[in-house]
Amino acid sequence: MLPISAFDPEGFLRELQDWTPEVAEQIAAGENIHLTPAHWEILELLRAYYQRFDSSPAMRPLVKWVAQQLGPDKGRSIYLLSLFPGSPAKLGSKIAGLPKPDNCL
Amino acid sequence: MALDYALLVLAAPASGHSSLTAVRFARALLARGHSLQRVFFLDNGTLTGLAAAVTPQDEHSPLQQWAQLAEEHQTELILCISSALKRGLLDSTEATRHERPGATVHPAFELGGLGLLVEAAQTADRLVTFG
Amino acid sequence: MTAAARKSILVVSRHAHPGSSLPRSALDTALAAAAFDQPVALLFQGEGVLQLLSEQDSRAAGVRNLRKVLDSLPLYEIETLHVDAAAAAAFGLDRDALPAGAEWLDAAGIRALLARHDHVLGF
Amino acid sequence: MLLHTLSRSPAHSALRDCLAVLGPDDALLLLGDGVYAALAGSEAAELLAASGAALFVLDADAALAGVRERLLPGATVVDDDGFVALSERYSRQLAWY
Repeated sequence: MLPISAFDPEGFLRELQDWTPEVAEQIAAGENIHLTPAHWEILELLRAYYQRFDSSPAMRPLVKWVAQQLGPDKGRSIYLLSLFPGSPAKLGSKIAGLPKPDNCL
Repeated sequence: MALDYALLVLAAPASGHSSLTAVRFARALLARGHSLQRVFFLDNGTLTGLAAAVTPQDEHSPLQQWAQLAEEHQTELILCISSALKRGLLDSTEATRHERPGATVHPAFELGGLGLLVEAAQTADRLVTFG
Repeated sequence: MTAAARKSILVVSRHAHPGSSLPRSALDTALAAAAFDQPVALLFQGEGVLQLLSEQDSRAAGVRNLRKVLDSLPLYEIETLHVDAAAAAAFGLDRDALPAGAEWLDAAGIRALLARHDHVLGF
Repeated sequence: MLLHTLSRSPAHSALRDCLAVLGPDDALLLLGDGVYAALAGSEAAELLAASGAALFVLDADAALAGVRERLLPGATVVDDDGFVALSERYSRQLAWY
Protein backbone atom coordinates (compact mmCIF):
# COMPACT_ATOMS: atom_id res chain seq x y z
CA MET A 1 0.00 0.00 0.00
CA LEU A 2 1.29 3.43 -0.97
CA PRO A 3 0.71 6.24 1.55
CA ILE A 4 -1.99 8.77 0.70
CA SER A 5 0.72 11.33 -0.02
CA ALA A 6 1.68 9.33 -3.12
CA PHE A 7 -1.61 10.40 -4.72
CA ASP A 8 -2.93 13.80 -5.68
CA PRO A 9 -6.37 14.93 -4.44
CA GLU A 10 -8.04 13.27 -7.43
CA GLY A 11 -6.37 9.95 -6.69
CA PHE A 12 -3.80 10.05 -9.51
CA LEU A 13 -0.27 8.86 -8.82
CA ARG A 14 2.15 11.74 -8.38
CA GLU A 15 5.06 9.60 -9.68
CA LEU A 16 4.24 7.20 -12.50
CA GLN A 17 7.15 4.93 -11.63
CA ASP A 18 5.41 4.11 -8.31
CA TRP A 19 2.88 2.06 -10.26
CA THR A 20 2.70 -1.70 -9.53
CA PRO A 21 -0.19 -4.16 -9.90
CA GLU A 22 -0.81 -3.74 -6.16
CA VAL A 23 -1.02 0.02 -6.61
CA ALA A 24 -3.56 -0.57 -9.39
CA GLU A 25 -5.69 -2.56 -6.91
CA GLN A 26 -5.40 0.32 -4.47
CA ILE A 27 -6.47 2.96 -7.03
CA ALA A 28 -9.32 0.71 -8.22
CA ALA A 29 -10.55 0.21 -4.64
CA GLY A 30 -10.75 3.99 -4.32
CA GLU A 31 -13.06 3.94 -7.36
CA ASN A 32 -15.15 1.06 -5.92
CA ILE A 33 -13.88 -1.33 -8.56
CA HIS A 34 -12.66 -4.83 -7.74
CA LEU A 35 -10.16 -5.85 -10.40
CA THR A 36 -10.92 -9.14 -12.13
CA PRO A 37 -8.94 -10.83 -14.93
CA ALA A 38 -11.26 -9.07 -17.39
CA HIS A 39 -10.17 -5.71 -15.96
CA TRP A 40 -6.53 -6.71 -16.07
CA GLU A 41 -6.76 -7.64 -19.72
CA ILE A 42 -7.82 -4.05 -20.51
CA LEU A 43 -5.34 -2.45 -18.09
CA GLU A 44 -2.48 -4.30 -19.76
CA LEU A 45 -3.68 -3.13 -23.15
CA LEU A 46 -3.79 0.45 -21.88
CA ARG A 47 -0.20 0.18 -20.68
CA ALA A 48 0.83 -1.37 -24.00
CA TYR A 49 -0.95 1.48 -25.84
CA TYR A 50 0.99 4.02 -23.82
CA GLN A 51 4.30 2.24 -24.49
CA ARG A 52 3.66 2.07 -28.19
CA PHE A 53 2.03 5.45 -28.89
CA ASP A 54 3.44 7.62 -26.08
CA SER A 55 -0.05 8.90 -25.26
CA SER A 56 -3.24 7.89 -23.49
CA PRO A 57 -6.11 6.95 -25.80
CA ALA A 58 -9.43 8.75 -26.19
CA MET A 59 -12.47 6.46 -26.08
CA ARG A 60 -12.74 5.85 -29.82
CA PRO A 61 -9.16 4.64 -30.41
CA LEU A 62 -9.31 2.61 -27.21
CA VAL A 63 -12.32 0.69 -28.52
CA LYS A 64 -10.54 0.06 -31.81
CA TRP A 65 -7.30 -0.96 -30.05
CA VAL A 66 -9.15 -3.44 -27.85
CA ALA A 67 -11.00 -4.80 -30.89
CA GLN A 68 -7.70 -5.30 -32.72
CA GLN A 69 -6.07 -7.06 -29.77
CA LEU A 70 -8.96 -9.00 -28.21
CA GLY A 71 -11.53 -9.25 -30.96
CA PRO A 72 -14.81 -7.51 -31.73
CA ASP A 73 -16.73 -8.90 -28.71
CA LYS A 74 -14.56 -6.96 -26.30
CA GLY A 75 -13.80 -4.05 -28.60
CA ARG A 76 -17.09 -2.36 -27.85
CA SER A 77 -17.92 0.69 -25.72
CA ILE A 78 -20.57 -1.20 -23.77
CA TYR A 79 -18.12 -3.88 -22.70
CA LEU A 80 -15.52 -1.33 -21.59
CA LEU A 81 -18.22 0.67 -19.77
CA SER A 82 -19.26 -2.46 -17.87
CA LEU A 83 -15.72 -2.77 -16.52
CA PHE A 84 -14.89 0.90 -16.04
CA PRO A 85 -18.17 2.78 -15.58
CA GLY A 86 -18.53 6.37 -16.73
CA SER A 87 -15.44 7.04 -18.79
CA PRO A 88 -13.44 3.87 -19.52
CA ALA A 89 -10.53 5.64 -21.22
CA LYS A 90 -10.01 8.04 -18.30
CA LEU A 91 -10.74 5.64 -15.46
CA GLY A 92 -8.78 2.80 -17.03
CA SER A 93 -5.80 5.07 -17.63
CA LYS A 94 -5.90 6.22 -14.01
CA ILE A 95 -5.84 2.66 -12.67
CA ALA A 96 -3.24 1.60 -15.25
CA GLY A 97 -0.88 4.32 -14.02
CA LEU A 98 -0.90 6.42 -17.18
CA PRO A 99 -0.42 10.22 -17.04
CA LYS A 100 -3.26 12.34 -15.72
CA PRO A 101 -5.38 13.47 -18.68
CA ASP A 102 -5.31 17.18 -19.48
CA ASN A 103 -9.08 17.17 -20.18
CA CYS A 104 -8.38 18.11 -23.76
CA LEU A 105 -10.26 15.32 -25.48
CA MET B 1 -25.65 37.17 -46.50
CA ALA B 2 -24.81 36.98 -42.82
CA LEU B 3 -22.22 34.33 -42.00
CA ASP B 4 -21.23 32.59 -38.78
CA TYR B 5 -17.55 33.04 -37.99
CA ALA B 6 -15.21 31.27 -35.62
CA LEU B 7 -11.67 32.46 -34.98
CA LEU B 8 -8.58 30.50 -34.02
CA VAL B 9 -5.79 32.50 -32.40
CA LEU B 10 -2.35 30.87 -32.21
CA ALA B 11 -0.22 33.99 -31.76
CA ALA B 12 1.09 35.10 -28.38
CA PRO B 13 -0.28 38.53 -27.43
CA ALA B 14 3.11 40.12 -26.74
CA SER B 15 5.01 39.01 -29.84
CA GLY B 16 3.98 41.09 -32.82
CA HIS B 17 0.45 42.44 -32.92
CA SER B 18 -1.39 39.52 -34.50
CA SER B 19 -3.68 39.30 -31.47
CA LEU B 20 -4.79 42.93 -31.90
CA THR B 21 -5.29 42.32 -35.64
CA ALA B 22 -7.57 39.42 -34.72
CA VAL B 23 -9.64 41.61 -32.36
CA ARG B 24 -10.02 44.27 -35.06
CA PHE B 25 -11.04 41.56 -37.52
CA ALA B 26 -13.64 40.35 -35.01
CA ARG B 27 -15.07 43.85 -34.63
CA ALA B 28 -15.07 44.40 -38.38
CA LEU B 29 -16.97 41.19 -39.11
CA LEU B 30 -19.57 42.03 -36.46
CA ALA B 31 -19.91 45.51 -37.96
CA ARG B 32 -20.66 43.89 -41.32
CA GLY B 33 -23.59 42.02 -39.79
CA HIS B 34 -21.94 38.63 -39.33
CA SER B 35 -21.92 36.66 -36.08
CA LEU B 36 -19.05 35.41 -33.95
CA GLN B 37 -19.92 32.78 -31.38
CA ARG B 38 -16.53 31.68 -30.27
CA VAL B 39 -12.84 32.52 -30.38
CA PHE B 40 -10.57 29.59 -29.63
CA PHE B 41 -7.05 30.28 -28.35
CA LEU B 42 -4.53 27.52 -28.88
CA ASP B 43 -0.79 27.02 -28.38
CA ASN B 44 0.95 30.35 -27.58
CA GLY B 45 -2.38 32.05 -28.25
CA THR B 46 -3.56 30.91 -24.81
CA LEU B 47 -1.18 33.46 -23.24
CA THR B 48 -3.78 36.03 -24.29
CA GLY B 49 -5.87 35.05 -21.25
CA LEU B 50 -3.19 35.71 -18.65
CA ALA B 51 -4.89 37.93 -16.05
CA ALA B 52 -1.69 39.56 -14.85
CA ALA B 53 -0.49 40.87 -18.22
CA VAL B 54 0.48 44.55 -18.04
CA THR B 55 0.52 46.66 -21.20
CA PRO B 56 1.99 50.19 -21.27
CA GLN B 57 -0.77 52.82 -20.96
CA ASP B 58 -0.07 54.22 -24.42
CA GLU B 59 -0.55 50.86 -26.19
CA HIS B 60 -3.65 48.75 -26.75
CA SER B 61 -3.90 45.83 -24.37
CA PRO B 62 -4.89 42.61 -26.18
CA LEU B 63 -6.31 41.34 -22.89
CA GLN B 64 -8.60 44.35 -22.45
CA GLN B 65 -9.59 44.39 -26.12
CA TRP B 66 -10.67 40.76 -26.04
CA ALA B 67 -12.45 41.13 -22.71
CA GLN B 68 -14.41 44.16 -24.01
CA LEU B 69 -15.37 42.30 -27.18
CA ALA B 70 -16.62 39.36 -25.13
CA GLU B 71 -18.65 41.62 -22.88
CA GLU B 72 -20.22 43.64 -25.69
CA HIS B 73 -21.04 40.74 -28.00
CA GLN B 74 -21.29 37.70 -25.67
CA THR B 75 -18.48 36.06 -27.62
CA GLU B 76 -17.04 32.99 -25.92
CA LEU B 77 -13.28 33.19 -25.41
CA ILE B 78 -11.95 29.66 -24.93
CA LEU B 79 -8.38 28.80 -23.99
CA CYS B 80 -7.28 25.30 -25.00
CA ILE B 81 -6.86 23.62 -21.66
CA SER B 82 -3.76 21.56 -22.40
CA SER B 83 -1.93 24.51 -24.01
CA ALA B 84 -3.03 26.73 -21.12
CA LEU B 85 -1.92 24.41 -18.31
CA LYS B 86 1.57 24.09 -19.78
CA ARG B 87 1.87 27.86 -19.81
CA GLY B 88 0.64 28.36 -16.27
CA LEU B 89 -2.85 29.54 -17.17
CA LEU B 90 -5.28 28.00 -14.70
CA ASP B 91 -8.76 28.80 -13.50
CA SER B 92 -9.67 28.03 -9.89
CA THR B 93 -10.86 24.50 -10.73
CA GLU B 94 -7.60 23.60 -12.45
CA ALA B 95 -5.55 25.33 -9.76
CA THR B 96 -7.17 23.05 -7.19
CA ARG B 97 -6.90 20.03 -9.44
CA HIS B 98 -3.18 20.53 -10.00
CA GLU B 99 -2.43 21.94 -6.54
CA ARG B 100 -1.29 25.35 -7.69
CA PRO B 101 -1.56 28.53 -5.60
CA GLY B 102 -4.40 30.19 -7.48
CA ALA B 103 -6.17 31.12 -10.69
CA THR B 104 -4.17 33.00 -13.32
CA VAL B 105 -6.77 33.27 -16.08
CA HIS B 106 -8.74 36.47 -16.67
CA PRO B 107 -12.46 35.98 -15.93
CA ALA B 108 -13.46 36.87 -19.51
CA PHE B 109 -11.82 33.62 -20.65
CA GLU B 110 -12.75 29.99 -20.06
CA LEU B 111 -10.64 26.86 -20.28
CA GLY B 112 -11.96 24.18 -22.59
CA GLY B 113 -11.02 21.16 -24.66
CA LEU B 114 -10.23 21.09 -28.36
CA GLY B 115 -13.70 19.61 -28.84
CA LEU B 116 -14.95 23.20 -28.61
CA LEU B 117 -12.79 24.15 -31.61
CA VAL B 118 -14.06 21.11 -33.49
CA GLU B 119 -17.64 22.04 -32.62
CA ALA B 120 -17.08 25.63 -33.74
CA ALA B 121 -15.68 24.36 -37.03
CA GLN B 122 -18.82 22.30 -37.56
CA THR B 123 -21.21 25.20 -37.10
CA ALA B 124 -19.15 28.04 -38.57
CA ASP B 125 -19.33 29.15 -42.20
CA ARG B 126 -15.88 30.68 -41.84
CA LEU B 127 -12.97 29.67 -39.65
CA VAL B 128 -10.18 32.23 -39.72
CA THR B 129 -6.77 31.57 -38.14
CA PHE B 130 -4.41 34.19 -36.72
CA GLY B 131 -0.91 32.78 -36.24
CA MET C 1 -26.19 16.09 -37.04
CA THR C 2 -26.47 14.48 -40.45
CA ALA C 3 -23.47 13.28 -42.41
CA ALA C 4 -24.15 15.82 -45.14
CA ALA C 5 -23.97 18.69 -42.63
CA ARG C 6 -20.56 17.69 -41.32
CA LYS C 7 -17.77 19.96 -42.38
CA SER C 8 -14.39 18.53 -43.14
CA ILE C 9 -11.18 19.92 -41.69
CA LEU C 10 -7.72 19.86 -43.23
CA VAL C 11 -4.89 20.38 -40.76
CA VAL C 12 -1.71 21.68 -42.43
CA SER C 13 1.39 21.14 -40.31
CA ARG C 14 4.42 22.98 -41.65
CA HIS C 15 6.82 23.43 -38.75
CA ALA C 16 9.54 21.05 -37.56
CA HIS C 17 8.65 19.71 -34.16
CA PRO C 18 11.53 19.80 -31.73
CA GLY C 19 11.75 23.58 -32.03
CA SER C 20 8.07 24.46 -32.08
CA SER C 21 4.96 23.53 -30.14
CA LEU C 22 2.80 24.00 -33.25
CA PRO C 23 3.18 20.42 -34.57
CA ARG C 24 1.83 19.12 -31.27
CA SER C 25 -1.10 21.53 -31.45
CA ALA C 26 -1.76 20.50 -35.06
CA LEU C 27 -1.76 16.83 -34.12
CA ASP C 28 -3.96 17.41 -31.04
CA THR C 29 -6.45 19.28 -33.22
CA ALA C 30 -6.60 16.42 -35.71
CA LEU C 31 -6.99 13.85 -32.91
CA ALA C 32 -9.76 15.91 -31.31
CA ALA C 33 -11.66 16.16 -34.59
CA ALA C 34 -11.34 12.40 -35.09
CA ALA C 35 -12.27 11.62 -31.48
CA PHE C 36 -15.51 13.58 -32.05
CA ASP C 37 -16.10 11.71 -35.29
CA GLN C 38 -15.59 14.69 -37.59
CA PRO C 39 -13.93 14.26 -40.98
CA VAL C 40 -10.31 15.37 -40.78
CA ALA C 41 -7.13 15.00 -42.85
CA LEU C 42 -3.50 15.91 -42.21
CA LEU C 43 -1.03 17.46 -44.63
CA PHE C 44 2.66 17.69 -43.76
CA GLN C 45 4.11 20.55 -45.75
CA GLY C 46 7.47 22.35 -45.84
CA GLU C 47 9.58 21.56 -42.77
CA GLY C 48 6.56 19.71 -41.37
CA VAL C 49 7.57 16.63 -43.41
CA LEU C 50 10.46 16.19 -40.96
CA GLN C 51 7.94 15.23 -38.27
CA LEU C 52 7.46 11.96 -40.13
CA LEU C 53 11.03 10.67 -39.87
CA SER C 54 11.12 7.22 -38.29
CA GLU C 55 13.34 6.20 -35.40
CA GLN C 56 12.79 9.36 -33.37
CA ASP C 57 13.77 8.78 -29.75
CA SER C 58 12.63 11.36 -27.22
CA ARG C 59 13.79 9.61 -24.02
CA ALA C 60 17.01 11.57 -23.52
CA ALA C 61 15.18 14.83 -24.26
CA GLY C 62 12.48 14.03 -21.70
CA VAL C 63 9.55 15.04 -23.88
CA ARG C 64 6.72 13.22 -25.60
CA ASN C 65 7.61 11.31 -28.76
CA LEU C 66 5.38 12.94 -31.35
CA ARG C 67 6.34 10.35 -33.93
CA LYS C 68 4.88 7.59 -31.76
CA VAL C 69 1.66 9.56 -31.35
CA LEU C 70 1.46 9.73 -35.16
CA ASP C 71 1.49 5.95 -35.23
CA SER C 72 -1.82 5.98 -33.34
CA LEU C 73 -3.62 7.92 -36.12
CA PRO C 74 -5.11 4.78 -37.74
CA LEU C 75 -6.82 4.03 -34.43
CA TYR C 76 -8.46 7.45 -34.73
CA GLU C 77 -9.55 6.43 -38.27
CA ILE C 78 -7.08 8.87 -39.81
CA GLU C 79 -5.65 6.45 -42.35
CA THR C 80 -3.84 8.73 -44.78
CA LEU C 81 -0.98 11.11 -44.13
CA HIS C 82 -0.55 13.58 -46.95
CA VAL C 83 3.03 14.57 -47.66
CA ASP C 84 4.39 17.52 -49.66
CA ALA C 85 6.58 15.61 -52.13
CA ALA C 86 8.65 18.65 -53.16
CA ALA C 87 9.52 19.46 -49.53
CA ALA C 88 10.45 15.86 -48.81
CA ALA C 89 12.72 15.83 -51.87
CA ALA C 90 14.31 19.13 -50.81
CA PHE C 91 15.23 17.51 -47.47
CA GLY C 92 16.66 14.48 -49.25
CA LEU C 93 13.92 12.16 -47.98
CA ASP C 94 12.80 9.29 -50.14
CA ARG C 95 9.81 7.07 -49.62
CA ASP C 96 11.74 4.69 -47.37
CA ALA C 97 12.33 7.49 -44.85
CA LEU C 98 8.63 8.23 -44.32
CA PRO C 99 5.66 6.09 -43.27
CA ALA C 100 4.61 3.51 -45.84
CA GLY C 101 0.98 4.64 -46.01
CA ALA C 102 1.80 8.27 -46.78
CA GLU C 103 0.29 9.83 -49.87
CA TRP C 104 2.84 11.97 -51.69
CA LEU C 105 1.40 15.03 -53.38
CA ASP C 106 2.80 17.50 -55.89
CA ALA C 107 1.67 21.15 -55.90
CA ALA C 108 -1.43 20.39 -57.97
CA GLY C 109 -2.30 17.50 -55.65
CA ILE C 110 -1.95 19.77 -52.62
CA ARG C 111 -4.17 22.41 -54.22
CA ALA C 112 -6.80 19.76 -54.91
CA LEU C 113 -6.59 18.59 -51.30
CA LEU C 114 -7.02 22.16 -50.02
CA ALA C 115 -10.00 22.64 -52.33
CA ARG C 116 -11.93 19.61 -51.10
CA HIS C 117 -12.07 20.53 -47.40
CA ASP C 118 -14.47 22.99 -45.82
CA HIS C 119 -11.95 24.45 -43.37
CA VAL C 120 -8.18 24.63 -43.63
CA LEU C 121 -6.17 25.14 -40.46
CA GLY C 122 -2.54 26.15 -40.89
CA PHE C 123 -0.14 25.29 -38.08
CA MET D 1 -10.16 29.46 -54.36
CA LEU D 2 -8.39 30.14 -51.07
CA LEU D 3 -7.62 33.22 -49.08
CA HIS D 4 -4.02 32.90 -47.93
CA THR D 5 -2.77 35.18 -45.18
CA LEU D 6 0.96 35.61 -44.72
CA SER D 7 2.26 37.33 -41.59
CA ARG D 8 5.99 36.54 -41.61
CA SER D 9 8.77 38.44 -43.33
CA PRO D 10 9.96 37.16 -46.74
CA ALA D 11 13.15 35.80 -45.10
CA HIS D 12 11.07 33.19 -43.32
CA SER D 13 10.11 29.82 -44.80
CA ALA D 14 6.41 30.83 -44.60
CA LEU D 15 6.72 32.71 -47.92
CA ARG D 16 8.38 29.78 -49.69
CA ASP D 17 5.78 27.33 -48.35
CA CYS D 18 2.94 29.65 -49.33
CA LEU D 19 4.31 30.15 -52.85
CA ALA D 20 4.54 26.39 -53.27
CA VAL D 21 0.75 26.06 -53.16
CA LEU D 22 -0.49 29.54 -54.14
CA GLY D 23 -2.62 29.27 -57.26
CA PRO D 24 -3.83 31.89 -59.77
CA ASP D 25 -7.41 31.51 -58.46
CA ASP D 26 -6.32 32.36 -54.92
CA ALA D 27 -5.98 35.61 -53.03
CA LEU D 28 -3.07 36.46 -50.75
CA LEU D 29 -3.42 39.02 -47.97
CA LEU D 30 -0.16 40.23 -46.46
CA LEU D 31 -0.29 41.30 -42.84
CA GLY D 32 2.14 41.76 -39.98
CA ASP D 33 5.73 41.43 -41.22
CA GLY D 34 4.31 39.74 -44.30
CA VAL D 35 3.75 43.21 -45.81
CA TYR D 36 7.47 43.38 -46.63
CA ALA D 37 6.86 40.74 -49.31
CA ALA D 38 5.05 43.42 -51.33
CA LEU D 39 7.97 45.87 -51.44
CA ALA D 40 8.23 47.01 -55.08
CA GLY D 41 11.37 45.71 -56.76
CA SER D 42 11.98 43.02 -54.14
CA GLU D 43 12.59 39.40 -55.01
CA ALA D 44 9.53 38.36 -52.99
CA ALA D 45 7.27 40.82 -54.82
CA GLU D 46 8.38 39.43 -58.18
CA LEU D 47 7.60 35.90 -57.07
CA LEU D 48 4.18 36.97 -55.81
CA ALA D 49 3.39 38.81 -59.03
CA ALA D 50 4.41 35.75 -61.04
CA SER D 51 2.05 33.52 -59.04
CA GLY D 52 -0.97 35.16 -60.64
CA ALA D 53 -2.80 35.32 -57.29
CA ALA D 54 -4.72 38.46 -56.33
CA LEU D 55 -2.53 40.39 -53.92
CA PHE D 56 -3.75 42.43 -50.93
CA VAL D 57 -1.98 44.27 -48.12
CA LEU D 58 -3.51 45.15 -44.75
CA ASP D 59 -3.46 48.93 -44.42
CA ALA D 60 -2.63 49.24 -40.72
CA ASP D 61 0.35 46.90 -41.04
CA ALA D 62 1.66 48.52 -44.22
CA ALA D 63 1.53 51.86 -42.42
CA LEU D 64 3.22 50.45 -39.31
CA ALA D 65 6.03 48.95 -41.38
CA GLY D 66 6.47 52.15 -43.43
CA VAL D 67 5.94 50.44 -46.78
CA ARG D 68 2.62 51.95 -47.87
CA GLU D 69 4.25 54.18 -50.49
CA ARG D 70 6.60 51.45 -51.72
CA LEU D 71 4.18 48.69 -52.59
CA LEU D 72 4.19 46.61 -55.73
CA PRO D 73 1.78 48.33 -58.19
CA GLY D 74 -0.46 45.25 -58.45
CA ALA D 75 -1.14 45.11 -54.69
CA THR D 76 -4.44 46.40 -53.30
CA VAL D 77 -4.49 47.98 -49.86
CA VAL D 78 -7.45 46.90 -47.69
CA ASP D 79 -8.60 47.93 -44.22
CA ASP D 80 -10.17 45.58 -41.64
CA ASP D 81 -13.52 45.82 -43.39
CA GLY D 82 -11.83 44.82 -46.63
CA PHE D 83 -10.18 41.87 -44.86
CA VAL D 84 -13.61 40.64 -43.78
CA ALA D 85 -14.92 41.16 -47.31
CA LEU D 86 -12.11 38.93 -48.62
CA SER D 87 -13.09 36.24 -46.10
CA GLU D 88 -16.67 36.45 -47.37
CA ARG D 89 -15.59 35.96 -50.97
CA TYR D 90 -13.12 33.13 -50.26
CA SER D 91 -14.74 30.50 -48.04
CA ARG D 92 -11.44 28.90 -46.98
CA GLN D 93 -8.50 30.64 -45.37
CA LEU D 94 -5.01 29.30 -44.80
CA ALA D 95 -2.69 31.19 -42.47
CA TRP D 96 1.07 31.19 -43.08
CA TYR D 97 3.14 32.43 -40.16
